[in-house]
Amino acid sequence: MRVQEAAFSPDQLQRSLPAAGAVVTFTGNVRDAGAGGAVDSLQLEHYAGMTEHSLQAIAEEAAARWALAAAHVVHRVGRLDAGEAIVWVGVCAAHRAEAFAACEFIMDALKTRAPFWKKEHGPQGARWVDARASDVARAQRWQLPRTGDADGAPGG
Amino acid sequence: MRVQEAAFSPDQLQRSLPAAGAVVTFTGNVRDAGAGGAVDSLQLEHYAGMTEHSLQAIAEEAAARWALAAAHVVHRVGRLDAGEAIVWVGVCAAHRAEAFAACEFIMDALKTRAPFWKKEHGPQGARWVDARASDVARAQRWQLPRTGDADGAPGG
Amino acid sequence: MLRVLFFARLREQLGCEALELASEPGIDSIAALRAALSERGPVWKEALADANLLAAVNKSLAEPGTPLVSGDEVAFFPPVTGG
Amino acid sequence: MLRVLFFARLREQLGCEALELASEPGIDSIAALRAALSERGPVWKEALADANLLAAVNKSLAEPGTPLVSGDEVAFFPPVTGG
Repeated sequence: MRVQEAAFSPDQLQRSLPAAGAVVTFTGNVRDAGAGGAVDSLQLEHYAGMTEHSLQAIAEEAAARWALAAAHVVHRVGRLDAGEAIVWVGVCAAHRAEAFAACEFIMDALKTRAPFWKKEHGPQGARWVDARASDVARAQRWQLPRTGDADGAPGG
Repeated sequence: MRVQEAAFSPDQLQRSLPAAGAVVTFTGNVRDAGAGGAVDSLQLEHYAGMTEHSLQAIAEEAAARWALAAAHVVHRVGRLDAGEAIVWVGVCAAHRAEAFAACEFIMDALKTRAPFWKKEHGPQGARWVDARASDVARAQRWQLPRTGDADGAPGG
Repeated sequence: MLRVLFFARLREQLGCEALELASEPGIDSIAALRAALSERGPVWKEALADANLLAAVNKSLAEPGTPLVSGDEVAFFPPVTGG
Repeated sequence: MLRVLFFARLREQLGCEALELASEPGIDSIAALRAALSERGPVWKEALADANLLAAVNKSLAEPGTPLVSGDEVAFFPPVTGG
Protein backbone atom coordinates (compact mmCIF):
# COMPACT_ATOMS: atom_id res chain seq x y z
CA MET A 1 0.00 0.00 0.00
CA ARG A 2 1.43 3.36 -0.95
CA VAL A 3 -0.14 6.80 -0.72
CA GLN A 4 2.09 9.34 -2.40
CA GLU A 5 2.26 12.77 -4.01
CA ALA A 6 4.77 11.69 -6.63
CA ALA A 7 3.62 10.52 -10.04
CA PHE A 8 3.99 6.81 -10.77
CA SER A 9 4.18 4.75 -13.92
CA PRO A 10 1.75 1.82 -14.28
CA ASP A 11 4.16 -0.11 -16.52
CA GLN A 12 6.92 0.12 -13.90
CA LEU A 13 4.50 -1.07 -11.20
CA GLN A 14 3.41 -3.96 -13.44
CA ARG A 15 7.05 -4.99 -13.65
CA SER A 16 7.34 -5.01 -9.85
CA LEU A 17 4.69 -7.74 -9.38
CA PRO A 18 5.82 -11.25 -8.42
CA ALA A 19 5.44 -14.08 -10.95
CA ALA A 20 2.03 -15.81 -10.89
CA GLY A 21 -0.26 -17.58 -13.31
CA ALA A 22 -2.69 -14.66 -13.51
CA VAL A 23 -2.05 -10.95 -13.09
CA VAL A 24 -4.83 -8.34 -13.23
CA THR A 25 -4.07 -4.64 -12.99
CA PHE A 26 -6.32 -1.61 -12.79
CA THR A 27 -5.11 1.91 -13.60
CA GLY A 28 -7.36 4.90 -12.99
CA ASN A 29 -6.41 8.08 -14.85
CA VAL A 30 -7.63 11.65 -14.33
CA ARG A 31 -10.32 12.27 -16.96
CA ASP A 32 -10.26 15.57 -18.83
CA ALA A 33 -13.98 16.13 -18.20
CA GLY A 34 -16.19 15.67 -15.14
CA ALA A 35 -19.84 16.29 -14.26
CA GLY A 36 -19.01 19.99 -14.02
CA GLY A 37 -17.28 20.37 -17.40
CA ALA A 38 -13.68 20.38 -18.56
CA VAL A 39 -11.05 19.40 -16.01
CA ASP A 40 -7.48 20.70 -16.10
CA SER A 41 -6.37 19.21 -12.82
CA LEU A 42 -7.55 17.49 -9.67
CA GLN A 43 -6.76 18.24 -6.05
CA LEU A 44 -6.76 14.99 -4.06
CA GLU A 45 -7.38 15.47 -0.34
CA HIS A 46 -7.09 12.54 2.05
CA TYR A 47 -7.20 11.67 5.73
CA ALA A 48 -3.56 10.81 6.35
CA GLY A 49 -3.24 7.75 8.53
CA MET A 50 -6.77 6.54 7.96
CA THR A 51 -6.03 6.25 4.23
CA GLU A 52 -3.20 3.77 4.74
CA HIS A 53 -5.19 1.93 7.43
CA SER A 54 -8.19 1.68 5.13
CA LEU A 55 -6.22 0.46 2.08
CA GLN A 56 -4.43 -2.08 4.25
CA ALA A 57 -7.74 -3.38 5.63
CA ILE A 58 -9.19 -3.66 2.11
CA ALA A 59 -6.15 -5.59 0.85
CA GLU A 60 -6.27 -7.90 3.87
CA GLU A 61 -9.96 -8.52 3.30
CA ALA A 62 -9.19 -9.44 -0.31
CA ALA A 63 -6.37 -11.77 0.79
CA ALA A 64 -8.69 -13.47 3.28
CA ARG A 65 -11.36 -13.95 0.64
CA TRP A 66 -9.35 -15.15 -2.36
CA ALA A 67 -6.14 -17.16 -2.78
CA LEU A 68 -3.76 -14.38 -3.86
CA ALA A 69 -0.01 -14.27 -4.42
CA ALA A 70 0.06 -10.47 -4.07
CA ALA A 71 -2.21 -7.41 -3.93
CA HIS A 72 -0.65 -3.97 -4.35
CA VAL A 73 -2.33 -0.57 -4.25
CA VAL A 74 -0.80 2.81 -5.06
CA HIS A 75 -2.88 5.99 -4.76
CA ARG A 76 -1.80 9.54 -5.37
CA VAL A 77 -2.74 12.61 -3.34
CA GLY A 78 -2.14 16.30 -3.95
CA ARG A 79 -2.39 17.92 -7.34
CA LEU A 80 -2.76 15.83 -10.52
CA ASP A 81 -3.11 16.95 -14.11
CA ALA A 82 -5.68 15.48 -16.50
CA GLY A 83 -4.35 12.24 -17.97
CA GLU A 84 -2.15 11.38 -15.00
CA ALA A 85 -2.56 8.05 -13.21
CA ILE A 86 -4.33 8.47 -9.89
CA VAL A 87 -4.66 4.88 -8.67
CA TRP A 88 -3.13 1.53 -9.53
CA VAL A 89 -4.11 -1.90 -8.24
CA GLY A 90 -2.15 -5.03 -9.14
CA VAL A 91 -3.29 -8.51 -8.08
CA CYS A 92 -1.50 -11.82 -8.70
CA ALA A 93 -3.06 -15.24 -8.23
CA ALA A 94 -2.70 -18.76 -9.56
CA HIS A 95 -5.99 -18.43 -11.48
CA ARG A 96 -7.68 -15.57 -13.26
CA ALA A 97 -11.07 -15.77 -11.51
CA GLU A 98 -9.48 -14.87 -8.18
CA ALA A 99 -7.27 -12.15 -9.67
CA PHE A 100 -10.18 -10.44 -11.46
CA ALA A 101 -12.51 -10.66 -8.46
CA ALA A 102 -9.95 -9.38 -5.97
CA CYS A 103 -8.81 -6.49 -8.19
CA GLU A 104 -12.37 -5.31 -8.81
CA PHE A 105 -13.29 -5.79 -5.13
CA ILE A 106 -10.33 -3.66 -4.05
CA MET A 107 -11.36 -0.84 -6.40
CA ASP A 108 -15.03 -1.00 -5.37
CA ALA A 109 -14.09 -0.99 -1.67
CA LEU A 110 -11.54 1.83 -2.18
CA LYS A 111 -14.17 3.95 -3.95
CA THR A 112 -16.57 3.75 -1.00
CA ARG A 113 -14.34 3.28 2.07
CA ALA A 114 -10.94 4.92 1.55
CA PRO A 115 -10.93 8.58 2.69
CA PHE A 116 -9.98 10.43 -0.51
CA TRP A 117 -11.84 13.44 -1.92
CA LYS A 118 -11.43 14.95 -5.37
CA LYS A 119 -11.75 18.60 -6.24
CA GLU A 120 -11.83 19.35 -9.95
CA HIS A 121 -10.19 22.48 -11.30
CA GLY A 122 -11.21 23.75 -14.74
CA PRO A 123 -12.04 26.89 -16.69
CA GLN A 124 -15.29 27.25 -14.69
CA GLY A 125 -13.42 27.21 -11.38
CA ALA A 126 -13.17 24.51 -8.75
CA ARG A 127 -15.77 22.04 -7.53
CA TRP A 128 -15.86 19.01 -5.26
CA VAL A 129 -16.68 15.79 -7.04
CA ASP A 130 -19.88 14.13 -5.84
CA ALA A 131 -19.87 10.48 -4.83
CA ARG A 132 -21.73 8.24 -7.27
CA ALA A 133 -24.64 6.05 -6.16
CA SER A 134 -23.44 3.44 -8.65
CA ASP A 135 -20.19 3.10 -6.67
CA VAL A 136 -22.14 2.30 -3.52
CA ALA A 137 -24.20 -0.27 -5.42
CA ARG A 138 -21.08 -1.87 -6.86
CA ALA A 139 -19.46 -2.12 -3.42
CA GLN A 140 -22.59 -3.73 -1.98
CA ARG A 141 -22.32 -6.59 -4.49
CA TRP A 142 -19.36 -7.91 -2.48
CA GLN A 143 -21.15 -8.07 0.86
CA LEU A 144 -21.09 -11.56 2.33
CA PRO A 145 -24.23 -13.05 3.93
CA ARG A 146 -22.53 -12.80 7.33
CA THR A 147 -20.18 -9.83 7.27
CA GLY A 148 -16.93 -9.81 9.24
CA ASP A 149 -16.08 -6.38 7.91
CA ALA A 150 -13.55 -4.95 10.37
CA ASP A 151 -14.06 -1.42 9.06
CA GLY A 152 -17.73 -1.39 9.97
CA ALA A 153 -20.43 -0.18 7.63
CA PRO A 154 -20.21 3.36 6.30
CA GLY A 155 -22.58 5.55 8.28
CA GLY A 156 -22.58 8.07 11.06
CA MET B 1 -5.15 -8.64 -32.01
CA ARG B 2 -1.76 -10.24 -32.33
CA VAL B 3 -0.79 -13.91 -32.40
CA GLN B 4 2.96 -14.27 -32.27
CA GLU B 5 5.85 -16.59 -31.48
CA ALA B 6 8.00 -13.81 -30.06
CA ALA B 7 8.03 -13.07 -26.33
CA PHE B 8 6.31 -9.85 -25.25
CA SER B 9 6.57 -7.63 -22.21
CA PRO B 10 3.31 -6.77 -20.39
CA ASP B 11 4.69 -3.46 -19.16
CA GLN B 12 5.56 -2.38 -22.69
CA LEU B 13 2.05 -3.33 -23.85
CA GLN B 14 0.54 -1.40 -20.96
CA ARG B 15 2.42 1.66 -22.16
CA SER B 16 0.94 1.25 -25.66
CA LEU B 17 -2.66 1.69 -24.50
CA PRO B 18 -4.47 4.94 -25.29
CA ALA B 19 -5.36 7.30 -22.44
CA ALA B 20 -8.69 6.56 -20.75
CA GLY B 21 -10.26 6.93 -17.32
CA ALA B 22 -10.02 3.21 -16.56
CA VAL B 23 -7.51 0.65 -17.80
CA VAL B 24 -7.71 -3.05 -16.88
CA THR B 25 -5.07 -5.51 -18.00
CA PHE B 26 -4.79 -9.26 -17.70
CA THR B 27 -1.51 -11.13 -18.05
CA GLY B 28 -1.45 -14.92 -18.10
CA ASN B 29 1.91 -16.55 -17.36
CA VAL B 30 3.04 -20.14 -17.87
CA ARG B 31 2.79 -21.86 -14.49
CA ASP B 32 5.63 -24.13 -13.39
CA ALA B 33 3.22 -26.92 -12.44
CA GLY B 34 0.14 -28.38 -14.14
CA ALA B 35 -2.30 -31.23 -13.45
CA GLY B 36 0.40 -33.64 -14.61
CA GLY B 37 3.23 -32.34 -12.44
CA ALA B 38 6.15 -29.97 -12.93
CA VAL B 39 6.21 -27.99 -16.18
CA ASP B 40 9.41 -26.81 -17.83
CA SER B 41 7.84 -25.49 -21.00
CA LEU B 42 4.64 -25.36 -23.01
CA GLN B 43 4.07 -26.01 -26.69
CA LEU B 44 1.22 -23.80 -27.93
CA GLU B 45 -0.50 -25.11 -31.04
CA HIS B 46 -3.12 -23.03 -32.81
CA TYR B 47 -5.32 -22.99 -35.92
CA ALA B 48 -3.67 -20.22 -37.89
CA GLY B 49 -6.25 -17.97 -39.49
CA MET B 50 -9.10 -19.08 -37.25
CA THR B 51 -7.17 -17.84 -34.21
CA GLU B 52 -7.01 -14.27 -35.48
CA HIS B 53 -10.61 -14.44 -36.71
CA SER B 54 -11.78 -15.73 -33.35
CA LEU B 55 -9.88 -13.12 -31.28
CA GLN B 56 -11.17 -10.38 -33.57
CA ALA B 57 -14.75 -11.61 -33.17
CA ILE B 58 -14.38 -11.73 -29.38
CA ALA B 59 -12.99 -8.18 -29.25
CA GLU B 60 -15.77 -6.91 -31.52
CA GLU B 61 -18.37 -8.59 -29.34
CA ALA B 62 -16.85 -6.85 -26.30
CA ALA B 63 -16.87 -3.50 -28.11
CA ALA B 64 -20.52 -3.97 -29.08
CA ARG B 65 -21.46 -4.81 -25.51
CA TRP B 66 -19.56 -2.19 -23.51
CA ALA B 67 -18.44 1.38 -24.20
CA LEU B 68 -14.70 0.85 -24.70
CA ALA B 69 -11.90 3.12 -25.85
CA ALA B 70 -9.69 0.15 -26.80
CA ALA B 71 -9.42 -3.63 -26.41
CA HIS B 72 -6.11 -5.28 -27.26
CA VAL B 73 -5.22 -8.97 -27.16
CA VAL B 74 -1.77 -10.53 -27.64
CA HIS B 75 -1.37 -14.32 -27.52
CA ARG B 76 1.78 -16.35 -28.00
CA VAL B 77 2.13 -19.60 -29.90
CA GLY B 78 5.04 -22.04 -30.21
CA ARG B 79 7.34 -22.90 -27.34
CA LEU B 80 7.19 -21.01 -24.03
CA ASP B 81 9.19 -21.55 -20.87
CA ALA B 82 7.62 -21.59 -17.40
CA GLY B 83 7.18 -18.02 -16.15
CA GLU B 84 6.84 -16.48 -19.61
CA ALA B 85 3.75 -14.42 -20.48
CA ILE B 86 1.39 -16.35 -22.74
CA VAL B 87 -1.53 -13.94 -23.11
CA TRP B 88 -2.17 -10.27 -22.46
CA VAL B 89 -5.47 -8.40 -22.64
CA GLY B 90 -5.68 -4.63 -22.21
CA VAL B 91 -9.01 -2.80 -22.09
CA CYS B 92 -9.57 0.97 -21.81
CA ALA B 93 -12.90 2.61 -21.00
CA ALA B 94 -14.21 5.78 -19.41
CA HIS B 95 -15.38 3.83 -16.35
CA ARG B 96 -14.01 0.84 -14.49
CA ALA B 97 -17.14 -1.34 -14.54
CA GLU B 98 -16.96 -1.60 -18.34
CA ALA B 99 -13.19 -2.12 -18.39
CA PHE B 100 -13.33 -4.94 -15.81
CA ALA B 101 -16.30 -6.66 -17.44
CA ALA B 102 -14.89 -6.49 -20.97
CA CYS B 103 -11.41 -7.69 -19.94
CA GLU B 104 -12.80 -10.68 -18.04
CA PHE B 105 -15.30 -11.44 -20.84
CA ILE B 106 -12.49 -11.47 -23.41
CA MET B 107 -10.45 -13.92 -21.33
CA ASP B 108 -13.44 -16.18 -20.64
CA ALA B 109 -14.38 -16.21 -24.33
CA LEU B 110 -10.77 -16.77 -25.42
CA LYS B 111 -10.46 -19.74 -23.05
CA THR B 112 -13.46 -21.50 -24.61
CA ARG B 113 -13.58 -20.25 -28.22
CA ALA B 114 -10.10 -19.38 -29.49
CA PRO B 115 -8.36 -22.40 -31.10
CA PHE B 116 -5.23 -22.76 -28.98
CA TRP B 117 -4.03 -26.00 -27.41
CA LYS B 118 -1.35 -26.41 -24.76
CA LYS B 119 1.03 -29.32 -24.42
CA GLU B 120 3.04 -29.38 -21.22
CA HIS B 121 6.63 -30.61 -21.23
CA GLY B 122 8.21 -31.67 -17.94
CA PRO B 123 10.39 -34.30 -16.32
CA GLN B 124 7.59 -36.89 -16.77
CA GLY B 125 7.39 -36.23 -20.50
CA ALA B 126 4.78 -34.39 -22.53
CA ARG B 127 1.01 -34.25 -22.12
CA TRP B 128 -1.88 -32.30 -23.60
CA VAL B 129 -3.62 -30.00 -21.15
CA ASP B 130 -7.28 -30.86 -20.57
CA ALA B 131 -9.92 -28.16 -20.88
CA ARG B 132 -11.46 -27.19 -17.55
CA ALA B 133 -15.20 -27.44 -16.93
CA SER B 134 -14.91 -24.28 -14.82
CA ASP B 135 -13.81 -22.35 -17.91
CA VAL B 136 -16.96 -23.39 -19.76
CA ALA B 137 -19.08 -22.37 -16.77
CA ARG B 138 -17.32 -18.99 -16.59
CA ALA B 139 -17.91 -18.34 -20.28
CA GLN B 140 -21.58 -19.20 -19.96
CA ARG B 141 -22.06 -16.43 -17.41
CA TRP B 142 -21.76 -13.93 -20.26
CA GLN B 143 -24.49 -15.42 -22.42
CA LEU B 144 -27.21 -12.93 -23.22
CA PRO B 145 -30.88 -13.98 -23.06
CA ARG B 146 -31.07 -13.73 -26.86
CA THR B 147 -27.65 -14.48 -28.28
CA GLY B 148 -26.35 -12.84 -31.43
CA ASP B 149 -23.08 -14.73 -31.17
CA ALA B 150 -21.55 -14.70 -34.64
CA ASP B 151 -19.20 -17.55 -33.80
CA GLY B 152 -22.05 -19.97 -33.09
CA ALA B 153 -22.17 -22.20 -30.08
CA PRO B 154 -19.33 -24.65 -29.52
CA GLY B 155 -20.43 -28.12 -30.63
CA GLY B 156 -20.07 -30.56 -33.46
CA MET C 1 -10.86 15.45 25.40
CA LEU C 2 -11.89 14.65 21.84
CA ARG C 3 -10.02 15.68 18.71
CA VAL C 4 -12.44 16.30 15.83
CA LEU C 5 -11.38 16.59 12.18
CA PHE C 6 -13.33 17.76 9.12
CA PHE C 7 -12.46 17.02 5.51
CA ALA C 8 -13.09 18.21 1.96
CA ARG C 9 -16.32 20.10 1.25
CA LEU C 10 -17.37 19.87 4.91
CA ARG C 11 -14.06 21.39 6.03
CA GLU C 12 -14.64 24.30 3.64
CA GLN C 13 -18.27 24.76 4.67
CA LEU C 14 -17.33 24.92 8.36
CA GLY C 15 -14.16 26.89 7.80
CA CYS C 16 -12.62 24.46 10.26
CA GLU C 17 -10.12 21.68 9.80
CA ALA C 18 -9.75 20.44 13.37
CA LEU C 19 -10.92 21.28 16.86
CA GLU C 20 -10.47 19.95 20.37
CA LEU C 21 -13.45 19.41 22.60
CA ALA C 22 -13.45 18.91 26.34
CA SER C 23 -15.06 15.57 27.19
CA GLU C 24 -18.61 15.91 28.48
CA PRO C 25 -20.70 13.07 29.88
CA GLY C 26 -23.42 13.55 27.25
CA ILE C 27 -21.05 13.31 24.29
CA ASP C 28 -20.68 9.55 24.34
CA SER C 29 -21.38 8.58 20.73
CA ILE C 30 -20.95 9.83 17.16
CA ALA C 31 -24.61 10.85 17.08
CA ALA C 32 -24.28 12.78 20.35
CA LEU C 33 -21.12 14.55 19.19
CA ARG C 34 -22.78 15.47 15.92
CA ALA C 35 -25.76 16.94 17.78
CA ALA C 36 -23.45 18.91 20.07
CA LEU C 37 -21.45 20.31 17.13
CA SER C 38 -24.69 21.35 15.41
CA GLU C 39 -25.28 23.75 18.30
CA ARG C 40 -22.22 25.81 17.34
CA GLY C 41 -24.27 27.94 14.94
CA PRO C 42 -26.44 27.87 11.83
CA VAL C 43 -23.55 27.01 9.48
CA TRP C 44 -22.67 23.99 11.62
CA LYS C 45 -26.30 22.97 11.95
CA GLU C 46 -26.84 23.05 8.20
CA ALA C 47 -23.57 21.35 7.21
CA LEU C 48 -23.92 18.57 9.76
CA ALA C 49 -27.54 17.93 8.78
CA ASP C 50 -26.32 16.30 5.54
CA ALA C 51 -27.54 12.70 5.82
CA ASN C 52 -24.74 11.46 3.57
CA LEU C 53 -21.88 12.52 5.87
CA LEU C 54 -19.61 9.74 7.07
CA ALA C 55 -17.77 9.51 10.37
CA ALA C 56 -14.66 7.73 11.59
CA VAL C 57 -13.37 7.04 15.09
CA ASN C 58 -9.64 6.53 15.46
CA LYS C 59 -9.32 6.19 11.68
CA SER C 60 -11.97 3.47 11.23
CA LEU C 61 -15.39 4.10 9.71
CA ALA C 62 -18.00 4.44 12.42
CA GLU C 63 -21.78 4.45 12.81
CA PRO C 64 -24.04 6.88 14.68
CA GLY C 65 -24.05 4.57 17.69
CA THR C 66 -20.28 4.08 17.86
CA PRO C 67 -19.26 5.02 21.44
CA LEU C 68 -16.69 7.74 22.16
CA VAL C 69 -14.22 7.95 25.01
CA SER C 70 -11.77 10.68 25.97
CA GLY C 71 -8.74 10.70 23.73
CA ASP C 72 -10.61 9.52 20.63
CA GLU C 73 -9.91 11.11 17.26
CA VAL C 74 -13.18 11.61 15.42
CA ALA C 75 -13.56 12.70 11.80
CA PHE C 76 -16.57 13.81 9.78
CA PHE C 77 -16.48 13.92 6.00
CA PRO C 78 -18.56 13.70 2.81
CA PRO C 79 -18.84 10.40 0.91
CA VAL C 80 -15.38 9.51 -0.37
CA THR C 81 -14.45 10.00 -4.03
CA GLY C 82 -11.01 8.48 -4.52
CA GLY C 83 -9.81 6.12 -7.22
CA MET D 1 -13.98 -31.18 -52.42
CA LEU D 2 -13.60 -30.67 -48.68
CA ARG D 3 -10.40 -29.85 -46.87
CA VAL D 4 -10.37 -31.38 -43.38
CA LEU D 5 -7.92 -30.40 -40.62
CA PHE D 6 -7.18 -32.00 -37.25
CA PHE D 7 -5.49 -30.35 -34.30
CA ALA D 8 -3.64 -31.11 -31.07
CA ARG D 9 -4.34 -34.43 -29.34
CA LEU D 10 -6.77 -35.46 -32.11
CA ARG D 11 -4.12 -34.81 -34.78
CA GLU D 12 -1.72 -37.06 -32.88
CA GLN D 13 -4.31 -39.79 -32.31
CA LEU D 14 -5.19 -39.90 -36.00
CA GLY D 15 -1.63 -39.43 -37.17
CA CYS D 16 -3.15 -36.98 -39.64
CA GLU D 17 -2.95 -33.20 -39.87
CA ALA D 18 -5.02 -32.59 -43.00
CA LEU D 19 -6.79 -34.49 -45.74
CA GLU D 20 -8.81 -33.72 -48.81
CA LEU D 21 -12.10 -35.47 -49.43
CA ALA D 22 -14.04 -35.63 -52.67
CA SER D 23 -17.49 -34.16 -52.18
CA GLU D 24 -20.20 -36.76 -51.87
CA PRO D 25 -23.94 -36.08 -51.77
CA GLY D 26 -24.29 -37.67 -48.33
CA ILE D 27 -21.59 -35.58 -46.68
CA ASP D 28 -23.65 -32.43 -46.29
CA SER D 29 -23.14 -31.55 -42.62
CA ILE D 30 -20.54 -31.70 -39.85
CA ALA D 31 -22.33 -34.70 -38.36
CA ALA D 32 -22.36 -36.52 -41.71
CA LEU D 33 -18.67 -35.79 -42.32
CA ARG D 34 -17.80 -37.01 -38.86
CA ALA D 35 -19.70 -40.27 -39.46
CA ALA D 36 -17.96 -40.75 -42.80
CA LEU D 37 -14.51 -40.17 -41.28
CA SER D 38 -15.28 -42.68 -38.50
CA GLU D 39 -15.49 -45.37 -41.22
CA ARG D 40 -11.80 -44.97 -42.01
CA GLY D 41 -10.83 -47.50 -39.34
CA PRO D 42 -10.95 -48.26 -35.62
CA VAL D 43 -8.53 -45.50 -34.65
CA TRP D 44 -10.70 -42.94 -36.44
CA LYS D 45 -13.89 -44.40 -34.99
CA GLU D 46 -12.57 -44.21 -31.47
CA ALA D 47 -10.99 -40.75 -31.71
CA LEU D 48 -14.03 -39.17 -33.40
CA ALA D 49 -16.41 -40.74 -30.87
CA ASP D 50 -15.18 -38.24 -28.25
CA ALA D 51 -18.30 -36.21 -27.40
CA ASN D 52 -16.20 -33.19 -26.42
CA LEU D 53 -14.66 -32.62 -29.85
CA LEU D 54 -15.34 -29.27 -31.46
CA ALA D 55 -15.68 -28.48 -35.14
CA ALA D 56 -15.22 -25.40 -37.28
CA VAL D 57 -16.30 -24.61 -40.83
CA ASN D 58 -14.28 -22.00 -42.67
CA LYS D 59 -12.64 -20.96 -39.39
CA SER D 60 -15.85 -20.38 -37.43
CA LEU D 61 -17.08 -22.71 -34.71
CA ALA D 62 -19.81 -25.00 -36.08
CA GLU D 63 -22.50 -27.33 -34.79
CA PRO D 64 -23.34 -30.90 -35.84
CA GLY D 65 -26.04 -29.58 -38.15
CA THR D 66 -23.89 -26.92 -39.85
CA PRO D 67 -24.20 -27.61 -43.62
CA LEU D 68 -21.14 -28.25 -45.79
CA VAL D 69 -20.58 -27.36 -49.43
CA SER D 70 -17.72 -28.16 -51.77
CA GLY D 71 -14.72 -25.97 -51.08
CA ASP D 72 -15.33 -25.71 -47.34
CA GLU D 73 -12.46 -26.01 -44.91
CA VAL D 74 -13.53 -28.11 -41.94
CA ALA D 75 -11.58 -28.63 -38.74
CA PHE D 76 -12.02 -31.02 -35.81
CA PHE D 77 -10.25 -30.45 -32.52
CA PRO D 78 -10.40 -31.05 -28.76
CA PRO D 79 -11.76 -28.37 -26.43
CA VAL D 80 -9.45 -25.37 -26.62
CA THR D 81 -6.94 -24.61 -23.84
CA GLY D 82 -5.39 -21.26 -24.67
CA GLY D 83 -4.84 -18.28 -22.41
